[in-house]
Amino acid sequence: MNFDFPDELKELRAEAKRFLTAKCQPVVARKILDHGGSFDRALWKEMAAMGWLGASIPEAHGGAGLGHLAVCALAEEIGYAIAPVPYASTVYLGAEALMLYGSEAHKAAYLPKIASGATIATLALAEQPGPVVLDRLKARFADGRLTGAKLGVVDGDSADIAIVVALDARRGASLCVVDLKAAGVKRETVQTVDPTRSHANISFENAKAELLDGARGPADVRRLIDRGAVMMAFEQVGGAQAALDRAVAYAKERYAFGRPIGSFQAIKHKLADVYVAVELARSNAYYGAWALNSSAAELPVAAACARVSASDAGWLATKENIQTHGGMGFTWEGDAHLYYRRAKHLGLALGGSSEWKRRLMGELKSRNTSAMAD
Amino acid sequence: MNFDFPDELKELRAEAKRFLTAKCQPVVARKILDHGGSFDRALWKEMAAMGWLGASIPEAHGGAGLGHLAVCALAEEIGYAIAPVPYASTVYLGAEALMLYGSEAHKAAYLPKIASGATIATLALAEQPGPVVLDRLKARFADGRLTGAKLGVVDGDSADIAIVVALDARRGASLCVVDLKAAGVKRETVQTVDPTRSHANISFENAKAELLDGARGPADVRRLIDRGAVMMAFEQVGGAQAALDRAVAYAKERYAFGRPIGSFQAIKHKLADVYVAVELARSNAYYGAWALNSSAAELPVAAACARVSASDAGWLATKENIQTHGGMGFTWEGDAHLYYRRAKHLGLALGGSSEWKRRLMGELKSRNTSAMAD
Amino acid sequence: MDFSDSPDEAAYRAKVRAFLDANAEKRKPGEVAGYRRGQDAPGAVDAAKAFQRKKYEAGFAGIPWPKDWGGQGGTPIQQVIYNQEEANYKTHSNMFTIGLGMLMPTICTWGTQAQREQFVPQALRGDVIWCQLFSEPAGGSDLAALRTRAERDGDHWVINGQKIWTSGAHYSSYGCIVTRTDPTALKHAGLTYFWLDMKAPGVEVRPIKQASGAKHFNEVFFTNVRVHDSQRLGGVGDGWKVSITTLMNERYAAGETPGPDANELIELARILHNENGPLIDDTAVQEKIAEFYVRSQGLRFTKFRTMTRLSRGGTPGPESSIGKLVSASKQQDVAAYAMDLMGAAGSLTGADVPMAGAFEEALMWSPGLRIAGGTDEVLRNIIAERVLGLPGDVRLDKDVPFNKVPTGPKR
Amino acid sequence: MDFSDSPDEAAYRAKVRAFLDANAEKRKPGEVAGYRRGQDAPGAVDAAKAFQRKKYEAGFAGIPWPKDWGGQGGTPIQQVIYNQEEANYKTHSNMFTIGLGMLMPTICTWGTQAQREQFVPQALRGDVIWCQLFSEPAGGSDLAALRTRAERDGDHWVINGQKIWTSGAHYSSYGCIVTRTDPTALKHAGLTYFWLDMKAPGVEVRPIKQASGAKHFNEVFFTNVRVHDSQRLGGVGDGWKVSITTLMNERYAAGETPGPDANELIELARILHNENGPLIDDTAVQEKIAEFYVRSQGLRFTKFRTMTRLSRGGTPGPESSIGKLVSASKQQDVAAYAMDLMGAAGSLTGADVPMAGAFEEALMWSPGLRIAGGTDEVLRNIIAERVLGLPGDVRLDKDVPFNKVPTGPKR
Repeated sequence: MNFDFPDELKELRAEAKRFLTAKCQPVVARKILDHGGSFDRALWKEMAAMGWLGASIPEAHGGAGLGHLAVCALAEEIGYAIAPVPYASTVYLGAEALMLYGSEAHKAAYLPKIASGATIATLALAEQPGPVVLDRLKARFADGRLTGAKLGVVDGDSADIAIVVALDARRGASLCVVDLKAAGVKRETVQTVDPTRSHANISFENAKAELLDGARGPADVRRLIDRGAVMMAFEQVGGAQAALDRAVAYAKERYAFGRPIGSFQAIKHKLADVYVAVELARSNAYYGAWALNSSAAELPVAAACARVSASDAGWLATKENIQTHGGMGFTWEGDAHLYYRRAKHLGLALGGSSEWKRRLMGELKSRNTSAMAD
Repeated sequence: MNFDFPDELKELRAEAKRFLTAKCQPVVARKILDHGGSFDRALWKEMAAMGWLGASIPEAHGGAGLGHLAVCALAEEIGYAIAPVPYASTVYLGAEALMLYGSEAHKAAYLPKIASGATIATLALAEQPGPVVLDRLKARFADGRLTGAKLGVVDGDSADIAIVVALDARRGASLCVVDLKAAGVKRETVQTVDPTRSHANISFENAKAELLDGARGPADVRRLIDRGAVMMAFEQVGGAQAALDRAVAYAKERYAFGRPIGSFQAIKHKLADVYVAVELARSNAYYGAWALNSSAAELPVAAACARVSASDAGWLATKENIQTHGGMGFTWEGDAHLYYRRAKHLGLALGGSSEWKRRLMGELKSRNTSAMAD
Repeated sequence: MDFSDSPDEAAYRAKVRAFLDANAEKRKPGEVAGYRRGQDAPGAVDAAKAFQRKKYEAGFAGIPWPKDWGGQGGTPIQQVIYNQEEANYKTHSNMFTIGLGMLMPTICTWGTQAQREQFVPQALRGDVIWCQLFSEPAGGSDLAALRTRAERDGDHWVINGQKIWTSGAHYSSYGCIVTRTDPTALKHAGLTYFWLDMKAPGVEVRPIKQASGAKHFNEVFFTNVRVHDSQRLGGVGDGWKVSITTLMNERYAAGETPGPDANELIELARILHNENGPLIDDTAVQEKIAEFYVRSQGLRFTKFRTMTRLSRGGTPGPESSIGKLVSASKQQDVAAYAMDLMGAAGSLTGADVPMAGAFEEALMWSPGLRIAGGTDEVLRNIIAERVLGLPGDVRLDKDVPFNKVPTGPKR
Repeated sequence: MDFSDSPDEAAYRAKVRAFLDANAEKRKPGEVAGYRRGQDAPGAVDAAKAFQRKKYEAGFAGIPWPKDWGGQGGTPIQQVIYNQEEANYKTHSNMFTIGLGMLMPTICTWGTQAQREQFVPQALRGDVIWCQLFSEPAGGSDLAALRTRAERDGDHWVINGQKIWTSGAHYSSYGCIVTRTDPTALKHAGLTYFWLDMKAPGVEVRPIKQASGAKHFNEVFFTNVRVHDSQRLGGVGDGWKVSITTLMNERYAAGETPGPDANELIELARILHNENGPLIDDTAVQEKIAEFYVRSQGLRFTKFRTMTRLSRGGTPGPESSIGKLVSASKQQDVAAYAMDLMGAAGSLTGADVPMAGAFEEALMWSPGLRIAGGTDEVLRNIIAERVLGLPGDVRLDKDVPFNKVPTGPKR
């Protein structure tokens, strides 16, 4: 039994924490909130320089070749720091899609630039509010051209390329890569509950696009989403942990009725429940990381558990952090709402909990009894 | 606005409380638990003598003619006292079915005996575990004969007559009345989580039965169940209130760490939440009572809200009453489990909360928007 | 048991509707009322004042107050009927809630005849708006821990300190303030209550931007603000007692905050689809909405029970805390669930998203509902202690002079 | 990061399986393990003792204990592997949990060499069973509030009082007891710890019938029970410190209680039908089961993380409270939900109902899980204070002599 990160990745995580504690206090996210600007370019450059953007990209393609567990370790700290950077879009989804399904030419063209920070990538999936039904998407890919419209694409305004989920006549739901500066692509920045992460609606009108040939239908699209969800779960857990830590710190120093508010069971039991939720989420994320890293058949189940657990923990931790802070938690100047906004954004970005619970049960109900009795 | 019981029914309820406080402490239910005997016959006789069994039965049929609101008022107190008597089966369901759908002859034959306590009635509905699907019942009524088997009929071992839900070739789900001492009827006492209320499996083999002619299909059967559910909701609310009252009393007198345990927020906030659940359930029950009493078209919605709310409150209040009592709450000698058992029994007797929530939404989704904007 | 108005109540309601139809804009069907929606729009304060004047002239201001307070001598149930009806129109009467609902009753109870005559009529007419200066940064749920000092200087008092969460301070003419006049006395004993002119020298109002981005509240700073001793309400050291009068009246004043609920979820679930059709046909969605619906109905009928008590001359007790406690969290949960159903596109905000963005707005205001006017935790304490009679918590701040109560590293 | 055993661990696991296959009955697939199921059957105690002897002889007793305690000098992870495997068999090793898991470590820590040699080997061999006499009617969560007196009489102590919730007292040969030797000392200071013979004159064991109907616990009454001063463990007045040794070891000993879970709900939902088919295809049911499943998986992998720490030589900390806190309520909720799905027939009990009545059984034992071995409330306190470092509650019982601590009307 060795259900933990290897020591070198623990060291990487500790380094990341040191770096982000120094360079990415909540004031960095607040800058985007108050002044716009899509993301923090200085931070992004430093992340590139440290090899974070290419953590999962093989050295042959300009990456650091640290593997997916390294991305998970970094994601947790990025989540803790609510860093306003397109890391999830670029690394968990963009680079991942190219590595999984891109041709050698695609890999050679894009991965080094992603690793160096020159290219920001994202995934464009949803077309309307509601659960995404892959085989009913309206975006169409044919003959190297893409037509369709995508809603609320994360980092859509700053990304250079998008991996777009579109229907191909032969394969059904497929992935294609599109240069977002190409003709026929229009984007419009849109507002969301988390203004520290930019979003855009993007329309494609006969835009040039290339199929990621390795993805042969909806199951492969799902696999990409599952893998991305595991990495994102670590970011969510990190954010939940940060909210918990801030609530605990405040509860220790804020006094009411002559005692720290953290000595009242109403507060301490609430925070104990948050701690439990965060730990369960972290454990589920670890399982996801194992499935991701070992390409295990359990990935769909592991990803769904990780995502549902992380989304729930993120929501609980960030809303009760506001509540613990009382009035101050509800001011613009206080940071509590930054965590709340981010948690909700991440909890929706790859689909809501209700979608994922259904998917989980779809997997489980097809298992036979004996396989489950573990 | 007069959303309350009329004064004379408040007086009736106060009288009922006085009577049951004197005559029906939990020790009465415990007698059945420890020694069996189906129900407390002495108590039942006194209830008959006070006119409770015929509260909703018109005077013309030997009842007290007090109406359904009176039954609701009494039900709350019977629930509070966890009285081990077949009141729900006989009054909310048996008498109700006969009054709603029976012929004059049926009414004349059964209602006076029900009112006097001579006849115990019940409803036989479920045939297997799971939600009851009326048009898939296997019990068949034809030519004055009934064949089928019913599972876990409440008071099935002590009842004299049963209103049996069975399929009739022409009407579909229908109601027929059966003398349980008749040939072809077999009953077997079965155990449930609430041994203070007796249950039986009953099989009918070509047993003599009479159709309640007024019930012309599943909608009418549903109407009976809805009406019964409202009255039962009051019994559930009464039980929940009793559990809350006991938890509060214990929390005031039990000391730990030099203080009453009720001074700890872990306990006081838990009990505040129970109070809120009980009050919401009571309010929903009131709405149900209004719909029941005025035969309003809102009955299905009102009954579902009342039942879901009361089942949830009963479960919450009784399980947290055990928790508040700590170790003592978990002994056979302590009374806390009696409330817990009863609450679960009542919460299942007319179907679980999940069934009722679906039914509620079935009603709501067919409403149009404007009707809902109240 | 019935819902219908009595003949008198029905007649009153008809009168109210006629007045509102003539003087206010009705909300369209399906349009969701939001928390103070539109209150920040230019001209909203003037419009609110003008409407209050019309209410006054039509006899709908101070409905249940005695006539010698300048009220209508009506019944509490008439006030409830009026409020129910006005809730269907786009008005901003909540700007007057604190003044009329909480402060004028305090002035009528503790002030002089002259003060009553000076302030009440102009408040009823909508000429002036009042604000309540109670909360402080170091206070929060522990209201009596306030530190704003008032020091005697001849016939005057000199006020220094800071208040926070003052609703409407930026458009208020007057305010009522509780101050600490003796820090060496016990916490609740060293307080004194005044009214003051918000335009007096030394009063500085700074808006607080809420997490939602709106600015309904303020910080108010006091630097050597002089108030005459005649502005004192109640005796020196009686400030807590006077505040209680104000806060008791909060229960009458506090309404439920409007916002999206189960019905709006049903509408949303009709619009959204999964592979099997509209989400309203999905049983998982149905079950969740049913749970919200049952809770909302429970609240609705609990309010009817309270109204019935009012209509019989009773008063609303601490059990009215149920409404705020349940509905605040419910709004937050409804908002979160709606966004969950909208999935990846659910975080979008603005008028173009389903239900004109009402759910996303509610996500951001609802955390405040759980805090303002008594946190969830304070409300549970109130229910446990005042309704269930459970014992209070151990108090470390009761038997020592205020300036000896532990305050921790953060003040 | 992987789940697999290291080669050493795999070899050990194989050895364990071979032993268990040869000496115990494996649970059938789909058969639900229940809380102490079958422990009351005739002959169960003798069978448990015989099996413990086999474990001892095969080298599976006291696995991680040092050899000079009579243990195997193995690793904590070996113990975990053994426990994991044994959980798939029908054994009653939990009868030895208290003696071997908690009391022998206490004796080894605080007792003499002679005591260690006298008791430990016979306990490991399964010759005797031990019980722990801590809880009292007036104690509950406030363990140190115990009142059972021990008064000195020459070389002896005379014990009078009552203990409660003593697991297995009826089949135990010996027990460890904490007593109050000085009621005028501070609450935690006036306690002294002894071992005693459960057959000594004046010891009376009365079974407690639990709400579920089972009788796993006892009240134990002490009437002038004489113990020799040599039976004392630790100094006079050191009883609390010694008890802490016992309780710290509870964390190692406490496992999760087996019972029906998400997988059993899935099986149930395959059997039950509504008008559209099996409930497993109903999305409302799916969503609910998914929530339980996610929670169970979270617990499972949290345990794996703890095991990993153990396997690297760490110790389980107070964070292991998560397991019991979450799983106790989960069992209660799973049971209630399963019965809800079964509907009107859901209250039936016994072997004929779906899943052989496991859900209905769990409904009745699960409330006890939330109480025994630390209530939900105590566990949340432990997490808040010892893991999160939040401050303790205000204590009224710390600085006064025990006999002056308020006890209320009920003792």
